[in-house]
Amino acid sequence: MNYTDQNAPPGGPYQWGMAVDLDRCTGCEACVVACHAENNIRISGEEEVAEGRQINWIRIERYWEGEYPNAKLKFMPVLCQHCGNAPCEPVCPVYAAYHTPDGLNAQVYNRCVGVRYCGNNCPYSVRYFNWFEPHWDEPLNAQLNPDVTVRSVGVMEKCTFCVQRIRAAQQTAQEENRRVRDGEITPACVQSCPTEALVFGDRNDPDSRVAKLMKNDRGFKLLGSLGTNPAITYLRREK
Amino acid sequence: MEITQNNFSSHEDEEKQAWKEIPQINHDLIAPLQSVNWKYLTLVGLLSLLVLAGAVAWTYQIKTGIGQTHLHNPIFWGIYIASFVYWIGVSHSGTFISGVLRLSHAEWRRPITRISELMTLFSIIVAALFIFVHLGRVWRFYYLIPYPNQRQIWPDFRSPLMWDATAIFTYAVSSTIYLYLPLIPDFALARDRVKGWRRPLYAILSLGWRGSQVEWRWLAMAVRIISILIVLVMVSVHSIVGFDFAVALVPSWHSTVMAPYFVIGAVHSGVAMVAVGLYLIRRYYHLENYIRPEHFDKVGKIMITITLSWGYLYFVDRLVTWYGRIPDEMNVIDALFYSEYALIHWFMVFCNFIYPIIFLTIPAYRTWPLGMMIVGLIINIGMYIERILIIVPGLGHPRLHYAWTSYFPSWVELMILTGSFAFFALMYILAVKFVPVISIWEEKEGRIYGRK
Amino acid sequence: MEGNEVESRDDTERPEMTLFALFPPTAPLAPLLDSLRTLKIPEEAISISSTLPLFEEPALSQWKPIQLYPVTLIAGAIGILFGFLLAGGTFVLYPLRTGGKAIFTRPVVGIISYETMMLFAIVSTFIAALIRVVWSHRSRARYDPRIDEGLIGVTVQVDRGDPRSGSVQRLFEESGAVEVVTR
Amino acid sequence: MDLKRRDFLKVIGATAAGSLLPGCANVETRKLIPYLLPDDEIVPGVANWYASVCRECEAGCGIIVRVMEGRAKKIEGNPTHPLNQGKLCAMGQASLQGLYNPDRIRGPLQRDGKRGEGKFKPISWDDGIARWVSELQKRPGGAVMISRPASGTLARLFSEFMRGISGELLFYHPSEDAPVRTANRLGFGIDFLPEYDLANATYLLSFGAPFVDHWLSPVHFGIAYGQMRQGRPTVRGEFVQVEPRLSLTAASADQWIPIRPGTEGLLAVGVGQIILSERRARLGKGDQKRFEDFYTRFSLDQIAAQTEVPRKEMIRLAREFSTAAAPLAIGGGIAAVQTNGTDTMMAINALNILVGNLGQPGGIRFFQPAQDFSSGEAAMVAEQALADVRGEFKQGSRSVLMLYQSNPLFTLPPSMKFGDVFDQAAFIVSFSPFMDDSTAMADLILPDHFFLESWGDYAQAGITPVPVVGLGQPVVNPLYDTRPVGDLFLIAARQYEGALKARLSWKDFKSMMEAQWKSFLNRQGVNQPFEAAWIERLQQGGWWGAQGKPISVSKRELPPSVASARFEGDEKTFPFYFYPFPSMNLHYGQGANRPWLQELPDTATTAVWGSWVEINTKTAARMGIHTGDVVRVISPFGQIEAPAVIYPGLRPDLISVPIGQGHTAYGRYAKGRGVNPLSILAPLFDERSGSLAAGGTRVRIEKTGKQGNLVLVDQTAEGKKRAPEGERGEA
Repeated sequence: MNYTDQNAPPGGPYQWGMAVDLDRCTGCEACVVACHAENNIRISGEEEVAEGRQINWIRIERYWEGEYPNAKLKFMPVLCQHCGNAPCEPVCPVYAAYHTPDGLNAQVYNRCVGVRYCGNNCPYSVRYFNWFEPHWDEPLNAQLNPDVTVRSVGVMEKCTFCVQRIRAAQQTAQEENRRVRDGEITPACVQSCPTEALVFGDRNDPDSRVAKLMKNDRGFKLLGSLGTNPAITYLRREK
Repeated sequence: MEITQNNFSSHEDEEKQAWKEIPQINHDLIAPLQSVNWKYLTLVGLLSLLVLAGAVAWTYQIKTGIGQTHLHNPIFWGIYIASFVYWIGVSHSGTFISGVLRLSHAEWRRPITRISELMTLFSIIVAALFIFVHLGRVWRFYYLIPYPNQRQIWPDFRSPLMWDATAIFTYAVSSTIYLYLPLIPDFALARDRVKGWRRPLYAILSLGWRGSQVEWRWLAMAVRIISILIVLVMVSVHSIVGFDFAVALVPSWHSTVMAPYFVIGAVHSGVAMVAVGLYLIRRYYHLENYIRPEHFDKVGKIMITITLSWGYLYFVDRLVTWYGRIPDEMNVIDALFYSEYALIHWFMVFCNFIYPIIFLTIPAYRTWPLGMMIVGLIINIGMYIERILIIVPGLGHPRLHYAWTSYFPSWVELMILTGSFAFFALMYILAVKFVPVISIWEEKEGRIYGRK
Repeated sequence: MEGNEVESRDDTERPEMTLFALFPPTAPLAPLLDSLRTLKIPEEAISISSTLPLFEEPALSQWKPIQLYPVTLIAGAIGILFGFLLAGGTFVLYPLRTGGKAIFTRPVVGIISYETMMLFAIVSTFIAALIRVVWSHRSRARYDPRIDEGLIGVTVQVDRGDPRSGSVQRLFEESGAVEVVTR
Repeated sequence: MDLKRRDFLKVIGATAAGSLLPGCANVETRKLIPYLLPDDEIVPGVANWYASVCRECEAGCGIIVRVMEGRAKKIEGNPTHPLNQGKLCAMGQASLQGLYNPDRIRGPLQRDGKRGEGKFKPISWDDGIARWVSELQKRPGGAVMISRPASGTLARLFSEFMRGISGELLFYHPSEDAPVRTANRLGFGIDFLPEYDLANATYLLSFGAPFVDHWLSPVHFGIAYGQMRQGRPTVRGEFVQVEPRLSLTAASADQWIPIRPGTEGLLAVGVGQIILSERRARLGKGDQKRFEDFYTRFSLDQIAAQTEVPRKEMIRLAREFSTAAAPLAIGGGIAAVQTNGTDTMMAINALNILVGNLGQPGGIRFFQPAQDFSSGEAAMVAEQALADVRGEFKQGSRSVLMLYQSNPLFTLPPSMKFGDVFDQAAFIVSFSPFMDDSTAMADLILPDHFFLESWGDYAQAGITPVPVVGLGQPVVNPLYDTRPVGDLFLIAARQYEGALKARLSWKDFKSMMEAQWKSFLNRQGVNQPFEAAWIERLQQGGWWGAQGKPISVSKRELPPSVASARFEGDEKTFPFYFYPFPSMNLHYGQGANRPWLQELPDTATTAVWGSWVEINTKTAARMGIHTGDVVRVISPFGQIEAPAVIYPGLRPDLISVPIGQGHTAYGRYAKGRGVNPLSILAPLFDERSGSLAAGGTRVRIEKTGKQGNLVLVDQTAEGKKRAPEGERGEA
């Protein structure tokens, strides 16, 4: 293990990544609800949302351009970019945020003490904090996904690329001792996206859909100038 | 030997005079420890109530969740961190005034050092408190302490917060030491003159001080060394607090000038706070012959220098941003200068720069104690606002504008805030009943040798 | 109350006797000290108490310079080492990757070491000084509350039956002691 | 998502055993003995996937449900289902919160106190059913059943039952699609929907069709849209959206043409005329003449004046459209909900005829849906029909109202006075699983299972290129003391004196379904023992055949007339057009009791948990209205108050408000939240489809001076900032 080189590769067999094709995204937000359902994301309620505390691991940002009659409305799904050089990770004093060998920007809930520095330092503002203990009116809680922790008050949370699905698939692959096939893993958002604007896969595998899309000349990294080296590549909308 | 010989002969009469004053000095400076009147008690009671209110608010916040604040994504830091930074700043009073002035053998420091050293200690305590108030899961605070444990958790020293922790621990310990050392002879003095429950305490704390020349020499040597070190610590501590912001990617935080700017800002509020303290103590313990206008004058002069350097660094910081026109940075600048925060921002500039510069440059004003206290208050108000204005606008204008937002503290936050100020004041006025607020032996030393 | 305890102690058993004199602050101490030296009283047998440091310079010519800096320096060095282990060593124990930072980062080690250096230096300087203050000449120095009123106390220690004791006492009185106590 | 056969074999057993569990319908006992009688299929920690059909909207997507320890955890699209190919919309995903909704009706209830007071007391199932049957018995032929459009076996059951008691069955659900269907029927003489082949189109000209928001099957067209844009290596389909309000769909378009409301048909005609005159039409000999006669009746300049689309713009559209390799014109949304809705849709279809894309890839293609799968004969009706029902109740020829998951009190404007029906009806029974606005008025509530708890099938009528019959099965044991509506009707049939017994003799709905499927599969020539075939169908989530040839359309009708729509309210006092649009999340309010959907930001405004009024930027500036100010929207028929949102993508003379909020009942999340824009509409209809002309009411707006609690996720409330660095002007 290389202790002194900050650019040393994480070294996992896989490097998970995503491509977001803005030319396909219609802003239908199926991904948002899919994420809520899969990841036990709390229901904030009107008051908390008014406080600005809604939790959407993936959100559809919209930008108005121009004025009537030339007004244009543009969408951009924004989720944790799982940066290679994640600004949020090193500022955590308790290793709650760290980088997994397969390139995931992991958040360890039970380590978190809630200093919230990571939230400040995330240029994409995709880290969300649990200001109160989450609550579901009975029997809504019957729907909660047993594979995913319910985050308690005072901890930071964020998109995990549906790590529970990744690990499950890796396990099966291991049992059948093979590599995970392309498309075998689909995070909830990717799975639900009707237009297939979201594509998930292994960047290490040159034949994977995501790897190919990342080479697309419409591709760009969100806030690329910051050098955070995101695992997500966006594809420009053509008009 | 000759030297002493000489000055014995040279100022024979003054010398004699000075020595005659010594019992008087003892009496005057011990007096505050004894006089307890109803005014004092009501003040204590009042402050205790405020502190209690703050404590209740904090308990409520812990029980129900940090959501009792008005913080929200992406403004994850609010007035708790602002207060933390502010109090750390105030704590620079002691170390700066007494440390630097001791090193530079400034005679006029003598009546001021103790007052400011006490401030240092208490403001550090309050500052440290805010770290805990801020935590989302304060009941897990020990995760931050590096000690081997079965949880296999170890703090990550790459986080500026750990630098903070280390620095502040060092700072707290050393300024306690720095406060205590010169206190030993005074405790010895009090030992013989104060009756009642305090006596045994003094006896222990004075370590059987005899005032033999050897003791004096060790003391002097220790103080000299530690004065040097503590100034170095002081600079590092607030630089590191500055790093907390400077190393982050948040627009308007990521600036090289942050560290020195924070140090100066800290000293700014610190010295200003000393001016306030000086006035109050002088006023209520009738120490007019000890804390004299000349002292205010000197403090005032220092404040001018600090104000100028503060203004300079502030200007430098804003100038480069403004000229560079990096859009994300500009959004914050615009918010500060022209829109949401304009009013409060320019008020802050007035408090921290314009008012002090205008009035402190008038010699007559500097020798007017009340005026000096006012300027001290104004600067502190300004500096507190400035802390908030460093934190909030930057966080409120992240690079993805979709998440733009603003923030105003909730009643819980405000109660805890008032509580903290009350707590500081309370600790101070209680301390005044136990610690001679003016270093008696240094005062005497000044009287005897000060003229040199 | 320390001072009193010392006095209340029954000194007659002790092999040596202490002569303690209180002088007005302006009394010329220098000649007194000289004459004490002529009596061959060893430096460490003499101790002068006062309510404020009397002399900028060593008043008794043979006073050794005091050694505190070495303590500071050594402690500081240990502090650096400690800081290095704390910030540098634990990365080896917890090799967790965080984005954009090496597992062993030099600047961080620098910062932490700096702080621990200061911590160790200051604390040990303090402790060292305290020890010296507590143990310095404690047996000999005599205390009297009036010292804090400005009087200067001079304590001289000689063996019982030492012929010089008389002359010391005489010296005291000649140099204008307001009070002389012998035990 | 790869489906493991193994899982499905489990599934079947599970459902069988599950439905046999004693007292499984009773919460207490289930709590009491969770695993004393365990489903041996239920392995803790192991997920089973159950295939079923989504019934949240009328599209009928295939779904698979992830179930652990007998609880539904996640819903995803059924990857093998031809309609939604493994994808699912927000609403479908949120159906879990319908299943586990805390405000579900947990057992049969009867009215306590006056009607509409909303006071109910429990009643036993036997008494409840007995009472319902006796009411029917008392008033032969007096019953009207308003049901959400059922399909397949349930539809057949309903229609046979209602025929048996000589009552009237109306399949009604609020939507903007009735004119689209009618236009197809009248224009092409085909009464199911075509496949609009967006996927292979190279130029999509849409007149307000909100196919991303809620049109027909948003998921299906979402998939197609993705294909159209980036699915083909070289071609990227062009897309122009013509509509007065920039909808979510228009946001994805390359060009948005803010046309004057109600004149979309005219624009279509104008474009058509240019195509003809420029000799670019691809028409059969028979048609040529007919079309020329039709199109020459119109003057381009008048059209330009009325539509406010400049002449050269029309010419450009016409050329782009007619020269494209695979042009496709679709219509719907605001263009459909006008007094001339059907004509407009026909005029749009005419464009497709002109460019001859019928039956072509990338055009309009009609495929034969599953034949001889009986869905009874009741057809979908629109608002007009309900107005007639009101008449019948008035003159007393009808007196019993049966409601099945239909909420007319909410979805019909009060100006239609449909409330009278609820006052005049002698007896009202509702089978809704939720206490919606209309159910709250009922005398008797016999709550149905939620669809995830019950059996059902769904015969696709069009849209997909292959015939599809979806098959739904219970994925979890019933949570409460509810009963599948199918069983209820069969029981009622047994108790009802008359011929009904004989015709509906199945012991329960499941066996009726099995019977129906048995004959269906036989006719499909499935040579396989029914049990095996049945299980296979359940695993697959339904039956779908191979893709046939597109039906050749012989009839090519043109609209008899095309004029701009009529509007209620004169321009002086009511200067604004008004468009209440179905919200993407809540549709016509069905979604309002699902927290996920309430909290899902409306993409364009980022508003959550409430209603808002959209106002054009300049208009707002002129009237001094800022985002968050409460404005009063006044029509000749009423007024509503809601906070304003400045909306750049809106004609200055148009005000729009989302439908879905403003419920007077429907549970804690929906009740008393926001306003219902339908409540101020005029009783104005599109004569030919009978659907409500929701866009036909004019309004004026006033400031109230109040500040509303408008909750926007984008707190800057404008989103007019620069798009983020790296993709400025590109996103």
